[in-house]
Amino acid sequence: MKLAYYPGCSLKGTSFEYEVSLLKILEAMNIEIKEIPDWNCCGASAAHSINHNLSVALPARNLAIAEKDGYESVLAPCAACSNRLKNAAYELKNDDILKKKITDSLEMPYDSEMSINNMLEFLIGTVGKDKIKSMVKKPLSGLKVASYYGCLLVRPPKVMQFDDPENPVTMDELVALTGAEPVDYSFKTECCGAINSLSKPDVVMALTGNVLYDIKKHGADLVVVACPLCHSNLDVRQREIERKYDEKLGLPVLFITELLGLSFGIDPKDLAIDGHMVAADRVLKKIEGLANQR
Amino acid sequence: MSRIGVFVCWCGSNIAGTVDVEKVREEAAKIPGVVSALDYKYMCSDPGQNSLRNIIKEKNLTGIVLAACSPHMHENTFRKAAAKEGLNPYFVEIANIREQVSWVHEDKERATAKAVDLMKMMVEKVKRDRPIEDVRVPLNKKALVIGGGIAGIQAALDIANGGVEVILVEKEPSIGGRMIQLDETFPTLDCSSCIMTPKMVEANQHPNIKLYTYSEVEDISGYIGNFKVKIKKKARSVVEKDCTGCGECWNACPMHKNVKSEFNVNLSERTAIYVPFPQAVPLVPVLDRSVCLHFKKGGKCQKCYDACGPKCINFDLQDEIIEETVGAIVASTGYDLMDTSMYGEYGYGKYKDVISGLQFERLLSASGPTEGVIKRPSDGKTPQTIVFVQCVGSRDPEKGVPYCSKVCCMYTAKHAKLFAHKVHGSQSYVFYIDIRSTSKGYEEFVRGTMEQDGAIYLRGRVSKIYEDEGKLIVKGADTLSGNQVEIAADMVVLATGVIPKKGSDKLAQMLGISYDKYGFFTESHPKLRPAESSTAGIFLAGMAQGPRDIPESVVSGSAAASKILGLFSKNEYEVEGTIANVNEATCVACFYCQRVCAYNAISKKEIKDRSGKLIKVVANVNPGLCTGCGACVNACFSKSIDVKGFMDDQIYAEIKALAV
Amino acid sequence: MANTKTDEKLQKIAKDLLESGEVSLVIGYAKGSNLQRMRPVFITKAEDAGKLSFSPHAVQDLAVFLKKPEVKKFGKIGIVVKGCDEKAVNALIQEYQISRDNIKIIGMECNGVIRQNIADKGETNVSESAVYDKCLICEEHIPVLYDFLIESEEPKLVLSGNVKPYSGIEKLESMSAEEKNAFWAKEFDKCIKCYACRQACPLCYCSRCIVEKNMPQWIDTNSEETGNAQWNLIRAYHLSGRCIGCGECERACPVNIPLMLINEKMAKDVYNLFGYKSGLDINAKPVFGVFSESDFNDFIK
Amino acid sequence: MEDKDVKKEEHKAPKHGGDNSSDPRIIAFVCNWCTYSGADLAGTSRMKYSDNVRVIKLPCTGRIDPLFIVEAFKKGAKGVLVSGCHPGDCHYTSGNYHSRRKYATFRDLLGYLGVDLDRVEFSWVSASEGNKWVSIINEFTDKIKSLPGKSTDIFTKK
Repeated sequence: MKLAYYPGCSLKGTSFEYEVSLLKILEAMNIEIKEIPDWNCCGASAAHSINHNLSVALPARNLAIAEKDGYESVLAPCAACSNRLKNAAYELKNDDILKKKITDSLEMPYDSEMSINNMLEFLIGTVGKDKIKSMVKKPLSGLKVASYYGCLLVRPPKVMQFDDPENPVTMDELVALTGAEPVDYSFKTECCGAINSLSKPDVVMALTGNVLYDIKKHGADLVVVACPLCHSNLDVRQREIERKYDEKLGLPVLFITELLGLSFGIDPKDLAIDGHMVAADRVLKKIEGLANQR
Repeated sequence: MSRIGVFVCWCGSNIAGTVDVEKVREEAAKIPGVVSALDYKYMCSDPGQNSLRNIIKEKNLTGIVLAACSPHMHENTFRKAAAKEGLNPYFVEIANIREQVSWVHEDKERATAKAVDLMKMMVEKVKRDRPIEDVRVPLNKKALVIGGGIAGIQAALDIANGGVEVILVEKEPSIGGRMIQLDETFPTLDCSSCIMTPKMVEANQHPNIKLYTYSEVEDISGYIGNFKVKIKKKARSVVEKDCTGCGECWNACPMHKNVKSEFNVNLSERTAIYVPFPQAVPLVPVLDRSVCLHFKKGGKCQKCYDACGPKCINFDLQDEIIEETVGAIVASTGYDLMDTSMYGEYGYGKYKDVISGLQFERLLSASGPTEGVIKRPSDGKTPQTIVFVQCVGSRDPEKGVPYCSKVCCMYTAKHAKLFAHKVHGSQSYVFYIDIRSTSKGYEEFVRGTMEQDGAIYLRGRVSKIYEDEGKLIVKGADTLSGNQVEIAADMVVLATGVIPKKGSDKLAQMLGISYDKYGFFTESHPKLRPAESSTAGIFLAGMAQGPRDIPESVVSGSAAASKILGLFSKNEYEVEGTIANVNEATCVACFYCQRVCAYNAISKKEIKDRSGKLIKVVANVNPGLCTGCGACVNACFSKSIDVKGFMDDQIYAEIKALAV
Repeated sequence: MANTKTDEKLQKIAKDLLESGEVSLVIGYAKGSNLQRMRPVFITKAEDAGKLSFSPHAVQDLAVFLKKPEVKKFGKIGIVVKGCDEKAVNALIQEYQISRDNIKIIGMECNGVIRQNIADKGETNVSESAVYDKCLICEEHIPVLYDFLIESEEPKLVLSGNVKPYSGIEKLESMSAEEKNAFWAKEFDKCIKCYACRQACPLCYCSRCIVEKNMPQWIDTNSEETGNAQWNLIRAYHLSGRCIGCGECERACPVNIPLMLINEKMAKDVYNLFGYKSGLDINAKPVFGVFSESDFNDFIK
Repeated sequence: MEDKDVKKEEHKAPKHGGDNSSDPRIIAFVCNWCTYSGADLAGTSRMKYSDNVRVIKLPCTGRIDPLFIVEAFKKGAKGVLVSGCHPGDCHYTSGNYHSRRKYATFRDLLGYLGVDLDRVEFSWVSASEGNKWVSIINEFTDKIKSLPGKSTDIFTKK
């Protein structure tokens, strides 16, 4: 399996837990990935609202490097990164004039149809359910887990070509593999407010609050995500939201890789679970308790 | 040797003003084989036709050329005139020197030269004309109607009342189709079963109608006048002629849970032996073997048999194949509703109280699962607030279909109205894109729903429906006020788009009729031949053609019927003789002709010697289906197929006549 | 040179087929009197299977025999085919000329066949410069369909890319109408209307060719310039979208008209227009038996 | 030299059906239902157009064999037009679709063998497009007249 790995900025910074846990479970599963050398920012959030060519050129450069190195598919764990990479690939495929412009400016050819995988696609498609299931050493049965998808993984559906955009289930399926119980709720794909986090925190708190309270209402013990931006809104803003709406949430927000890691029996510390704002101690205890019951 | 007569028409000054008609005549007389050349002021007039007929007789002509107006004008006139003198009407060719010469050119010398050319072409063509006899196809005066909804029933009744035998085939255990599932019908609010049931009974009792319910058309071959039909009568496990419809059997059936009623769109349960609804026609139950304990658990349970008075239940009945020969067919297979599960944001299937329009019809119906009391499927409570969402799937090229389903605006208005009538103090909201209410009384009806019955119409789409504390929260846009709205509803009714009945594409392939990309059968001509399919002898009716309401379905049923009665008013069906013809000696059976034929007119024919040994396979043209378009000729490498009236050697002769 | 292992395998298959009665005829290659030429052989008895052989000199497309009535009467037939020839078998099945049930395909992995003129000079090794152009563009070294496959013991064909197959096509495409006209006028002028191109073609199976139809006279039968051009055009037209590129017509032409330049050009254009390649799938509908509403329309006003 | 020829033509009454480019013979193969009717409409509307064209009527473009084009050239036509119903309008539902495939291929072949593709024209003209018929004929005639005097197709005797 020749798979290029595009970490993107978040995984090297604010969401280091995502990368740490990803590498950990890959190591456990004996799967090798290779970081794209000299990768650059995908341009997420900002580029496409300012300069269209730039928004294609930035991801295209990463794809071109991967292509040059002989890769046919790329793993981009960050939902925003995978979204931008997919968008660029889509535009290059469907617009020959743009492709010429971009490859000229990059001074690199890009011809192939690189297959770009977000984290969920990678786990379900490339790794496969059977493999994951076989890795589960510590089933999380009894744990109720809400999967939060956000917008970037599934939208726009024509470009993402991933799951049902209105009712995605891939992450729930992964949750079920760990033995935990997926919790159905109403705001799986509702926007968390994304980058308004810094400019309009009120908007973010309202939107993220909607999501979190709905999850709480449906009785989940924790939330899993596959997007650094979602994670930071749900995790970092949680305290503030609790204060603003005067109602306790206490919902740890984990990356899907962390949840898998836990079920694989990996030490939570190795998965960097202690790196989150909302402490997962209670959940971890519950997991231990469940394991001891058995 | 050819004896050709050439007649040059002046058309008053229409031709003679620009073309030197005498010169054309003179040139015609010089052509070998032309024995008579004449010019006359108006060839189409009685004296003109008479002189034409006289010369045919006098000179014993073998072919005539008229240098005159377009063949689309008077070809038939002159063919008839020639036929009266015993000349094969296809030995008449027209050189169009009016529309193609005198009316479009000004230089007389050049126009005349062109007229001479066109005349010469036709002389060369007519020399190579072979006699063509129109093909007469005998007609089996019996019709098959596929689909027993309102359109099919109407067609069957009209045909039967015209004195012609009809076979009506229905897939379901009862006829009635979609209409019998409806409650009251817009815009007059007469109850569907009240107006439908008598028609169903009439169809069942009509001496000219043979009814096959719980049956499907398995195979169709042949052509207009002579279709061979195989009908599979599925094993009903009940002997129809003995059954009294008393109901003892289904009352005795232990399987009264778990099996969802198709008729009530999953809102209630039925037994394994069942009639789909109390007014079913015929009132004979069907035993659903896929759920019956007798079949699933080794024949022990026979409670229905024990309960049956006339002992007409027979577990050993088998599927039966019935073969019929009919002369014409009506395809009226109706429609299905789109699967709305692709609208994940609306939660259909996830939230019990998000239902389809057809389900709401059943809730409204006095014979429905709630006996006409509107109750929520989740908890049986009567809803106080209902949100109706129109265009779910329709007019949505991204996720659904781009076309308008035509009936949803009206039935939604009806639903909101009936809801207001049945639940006092209730409130309904309708999300719509446009309101399409274009038939008689429709606009007034919708207005009434808004103004008298207080339904609030919101122009915009719904983005999401989710459950919150027992309420369905409907988020949508009101584009007229420019606001986002959220409505907490007790129930949501989705006006789902209509699509062709599942399997109608397969039926179309079996029938050899064309269908559009959605699967709706296409008309022979969308405006001028709306009742005919692309294949002779097969007619269309009802929603199988495209979205339409009840009156339109009835009209289309009657239209198909009148076409069939018209067809059957003669003993033979006449087809123009200009059809394809195979040279069996040189055909190598590559069947490219068959591939390009749009009419299924080409089949394989085995040529055998006297002992029955296969010598070769060749293409064979079915004269009842061939339209003479000539696509097959073009496809044939060895030129072993040709179309009469436009033979290759004729075209070559025309080209040669133009040689410079 | 013929490889004994390959030949043994081939002979065994043919012997078994004939012995079991699965086929009553095997068409294959046998060594010719001249070692650099293989000739077709028709085996009807299992004991004769030993005559069968295969080598890079097995140039002829044996599928051509499948259209012959004297071969057809055998009913079930086994045939030895290279990848290119096998496509002809597929096309014949697609066009109902033979039934898949009646044919056993003995597929030979082939790394190229040596041009006859070079072979006659003693060349026995497959190389870029020795093989036919069709071998250089071959994508079916292993036949796409077979009942038996005999893998090649020969070394793989190594392509440097220096030899450009069918380079004449691009050259012609870049010419003006007059230049093209002059080129082909000169070529067709040589034509003697012997119809060897037709006889050698596995897909020219009409029992009466259009050239033999005289009402109307589609093609001038005398060998003069307009009739020659007409014949060559109609032959190419009838094979457009059907030709599988075996090159037998060109090989058969006694006056060396470069017919493959026409055939390959048409195959290329049909592929560009309709995405269809002939002879790759027995279940595919031939390109001129179907249409798409969105077919190329730009040339029509 | 060219100039002289043209002048001579002007003095003389045009020789009809002449085989040089000043009075080229154009043969149009048209379908009965759309283009033939469209040409009729041009006539009933008394539109004027070039008189070089001769129309041969066939039931459908599906019946218009590409080989007719060759025969027309062989018999001295300087331009050949094939015209029928617009896609989707075929009276026989699909004749024009099948032919379009063949024409696209055949046209390539003609061009490759050295026929000046300016001499072959394809069009869709509906029964209501009398004006389109007129402009197609006029433009095509003008185009043929503008081509070099000598024909360059391989189907004419030199």
